[in-house]
Amino acid sequence: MRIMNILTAIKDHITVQEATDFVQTPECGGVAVFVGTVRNQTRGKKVHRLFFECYTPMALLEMEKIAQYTRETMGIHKIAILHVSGEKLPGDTVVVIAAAAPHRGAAFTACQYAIDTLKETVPIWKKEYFEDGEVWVAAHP
Amino acid sequence: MRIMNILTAIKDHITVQEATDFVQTPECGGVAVFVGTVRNQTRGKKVHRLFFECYTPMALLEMEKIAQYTRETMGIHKIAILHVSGEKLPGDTVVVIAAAAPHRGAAFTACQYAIDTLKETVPIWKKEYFEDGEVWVAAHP
Amino acid sequence: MRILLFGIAKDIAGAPVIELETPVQQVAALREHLYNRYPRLRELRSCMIAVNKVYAGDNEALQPGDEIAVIPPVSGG
Amino acid sequence: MRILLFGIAKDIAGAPVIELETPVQQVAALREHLYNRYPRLRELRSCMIAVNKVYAGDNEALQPGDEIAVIPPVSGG
Repeated sequence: MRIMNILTAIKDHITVQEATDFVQTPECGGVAVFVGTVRNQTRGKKVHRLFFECYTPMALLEMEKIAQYTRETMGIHKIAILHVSGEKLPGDTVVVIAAAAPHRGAAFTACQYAIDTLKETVPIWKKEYFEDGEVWVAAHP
Repeated sequence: MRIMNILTAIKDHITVQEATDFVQTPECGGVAVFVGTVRNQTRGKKVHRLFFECYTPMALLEMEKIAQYTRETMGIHKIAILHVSGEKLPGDTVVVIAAAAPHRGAAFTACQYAIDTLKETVPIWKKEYFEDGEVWVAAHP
Repeated sequence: MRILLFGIAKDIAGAPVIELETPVQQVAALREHLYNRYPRLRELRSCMIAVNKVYAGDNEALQPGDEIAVIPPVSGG
Repeated sequence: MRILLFGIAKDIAGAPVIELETPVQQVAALREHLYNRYPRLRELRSCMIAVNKVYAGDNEALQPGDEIAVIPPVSGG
């Protein structure tokens, strides 16, 4: 979804550049970005690949809520929240969040809030594939 | 300068991509980035262009000090600090800092520390050109 | 009444969509029904219900035609 | 003794490098000399001296051959 100051997307492939291109404006001197990538190991076990399943329409709504909240309360002007779906390999980029604000402190605060909240509320699920099996991440206590 | 886990550079043109490419490793799930661009106005006055003057050898040393300090004290694995020199236009990217850590909080902390400290200690000077004159930024009280 | 399932909940149910022959009136009742039908859902760290793409509390009423989804612990990012 | 100047300090001195005919022994003495020669340096928010590419305190001694620079308030980033 792309409204004036918010870009949210779930798709196969995302780049840092498209997020920073969207948020950068000549009015905003500071852009904070978070880039999340597939790690190659979890608790010492080698991860061969990952799969991201998304409840896409709800995930986009939750991402928009996060974006709106940061815009309304944290002094940022523009924000982009991008997440991948489908199969991914170690090193691949899976999430990019970019926030632009006149003051860089606001951009950092919003960016960190957005990734923290995304990981708690956005209905996306990650399955890790190891040599000897697979597991839905964080499903069990 | 490019040592194993630190990249510092001062040059005409910098990109977010080269900074994130350098810091991203399969071991680090989180990369925090700061991107600074030329604003098109300062206190209501339209900025036509900017000029960055650098005491380059000392500036690189100060950037390396920042990078080393974040690596030694903040739990990050890799960091890139890039700054431009010369003439720039509103919207141009002038500074990029990217920090990678196993835990995203550390990456954000290091990235914000690095940009805050760069603005205080690195010998680089910005001159703003307006329609009716020019000024070295922050030179006077 | 159709229920969408995702992630590990889909694996536990063995299907991405299930049908409830007897509709339930409330989220709490739906949760009870699901726990009885798929006891392994109780072992999850959490199990939220979304109604029309919004997280729903246990007291929320369910209407015919609602889009209902089972949301196991999320792990995006 | 050569002194490098940058930013507004360069503009005030009218040159990127100046020569001191009589070398000074300490940063404090250099600062006094510069303030007397270019009074407008006193108007700056700060005026640091770097010796061999490191910020130097007023008590630091200056040796022949040191790389000495006048650092007006920085404004990178």
